[in-house]
Amino acid sequence: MKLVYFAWVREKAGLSTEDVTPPADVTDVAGLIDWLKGRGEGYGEAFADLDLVRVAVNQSHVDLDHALAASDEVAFFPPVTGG
Amino acid sequence: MKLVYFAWVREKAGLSTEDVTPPADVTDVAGLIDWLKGRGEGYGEAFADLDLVRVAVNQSHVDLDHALAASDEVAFFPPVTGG
Amino acid sequence: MIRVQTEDFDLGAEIARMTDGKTSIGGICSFSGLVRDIVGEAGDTGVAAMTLEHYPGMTEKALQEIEAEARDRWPLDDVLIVHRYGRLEPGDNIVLVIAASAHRDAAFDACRFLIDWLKTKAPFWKLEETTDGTNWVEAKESDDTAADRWNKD
Amino acid sequence: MIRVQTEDFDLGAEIARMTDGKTSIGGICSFSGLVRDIVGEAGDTGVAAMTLEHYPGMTEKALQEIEAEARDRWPLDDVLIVHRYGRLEPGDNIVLVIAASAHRDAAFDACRFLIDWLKTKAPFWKLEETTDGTNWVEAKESDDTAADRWNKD
Repeated sequence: MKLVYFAWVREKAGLSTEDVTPPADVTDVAGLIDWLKGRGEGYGEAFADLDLVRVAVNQSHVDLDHALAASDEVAFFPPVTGG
Repeated sequence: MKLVYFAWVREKAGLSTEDVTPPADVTDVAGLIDWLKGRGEGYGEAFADLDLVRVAVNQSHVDLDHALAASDEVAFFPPVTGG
Repeated sequence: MIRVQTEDFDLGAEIARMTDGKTSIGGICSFSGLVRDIVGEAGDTGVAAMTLEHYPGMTEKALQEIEAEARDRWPLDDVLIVHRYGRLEPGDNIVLVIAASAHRDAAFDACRFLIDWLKTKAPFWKLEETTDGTNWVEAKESDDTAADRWNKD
Repeated sequence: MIRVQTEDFDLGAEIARMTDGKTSIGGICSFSGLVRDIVGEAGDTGVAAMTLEHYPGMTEKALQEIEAEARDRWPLDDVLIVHRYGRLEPGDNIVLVIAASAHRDAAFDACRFLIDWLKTKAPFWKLEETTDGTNWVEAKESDDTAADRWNKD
């Protein structure tokens, strides 16, 4: 599973992209975030307030209960501010 | 009093501008139109349906009951269609 | 600023002039109106050209009043209205309105207000040339409705 | 058409390209967003520059979806969305949206829809440089409200 991070979520997580293989009990976005938070302090800070984090799977916006597959590209970022 | 005509009002009246001295009992726009209609067939056609004629006095839109002075510039034209 | 002219206008150049050296503008909304060839629409015979007549003097006055009203209603950095007159062919520019503001909503609302009011208040008349001859374009009720939205109670 | 690029854009040239040889367009509405120096506003310290980060791949997908939705909702002759990324300074262009239609209302509504949806759906993030350092611009509730206006029931 490919993870990508943008803006301050990237800065707090401390990296912009990584390939991970979460355990089998990680089945949705919320589960993935829980698992990531256990991997280090940076993730804890990035995901401290989930109201401020947006998620895209395979480049489409999704909610926290979105189911995941091993081949997914999952992106975490703050609410967008373009335009 | 200077009168100016535009678009099909001009074509029906048969002239684009004229200087007139209406009789003293012509005190407002409606009175001026009545007097003009008595002056010739073209005016009769131009002013046949007053719902289709707009009036400006000294280059501002006015209603038919607008009072007139001898030095006024009075314009007659159809509803505008610019833009 | 307002201009009434026979010459074409250059939207890019107008906006470049408007923004040159300025850092207070956050959004610019523009609207250009063009001569449309309506051939093929039900009941239409195609427009070969149109001639715009206007009322010199009153036109400038009316456009200046519309600009002043927009500046009064919205916080605008700049306003431009350019209206052409004379003979124009399909695809030619007729009118350009631009509103620049710190804020996007003000730019959009002011731009739409400018064109809506212009369409019912500025003394221009369109004479269409079709294959059947010439005819004066009739005013549209939808233009009155659009302008009325901006009337204050 | 959509484009994501570091280079500046030329609004006049884009509209000229859009209208070239066409006689079906009656109105073109454009909106450009610029980097605004907010120095002098209460609590602000002035923006020296900003850097736009985006999500390559998803950005193009999101902008294409927004264009498709606009074409679905309004009868449009053409649509253009251009968004820049990288480092920009006050007065620089950020974004351009254009909608061309036979009808003025469609051009205006579609143009505003394009920018409103882009602001809440396209993956761009602004990092501001001020005299106090850098900070990520926070999303505005007013942008959500503006985008929500276009949601269908």
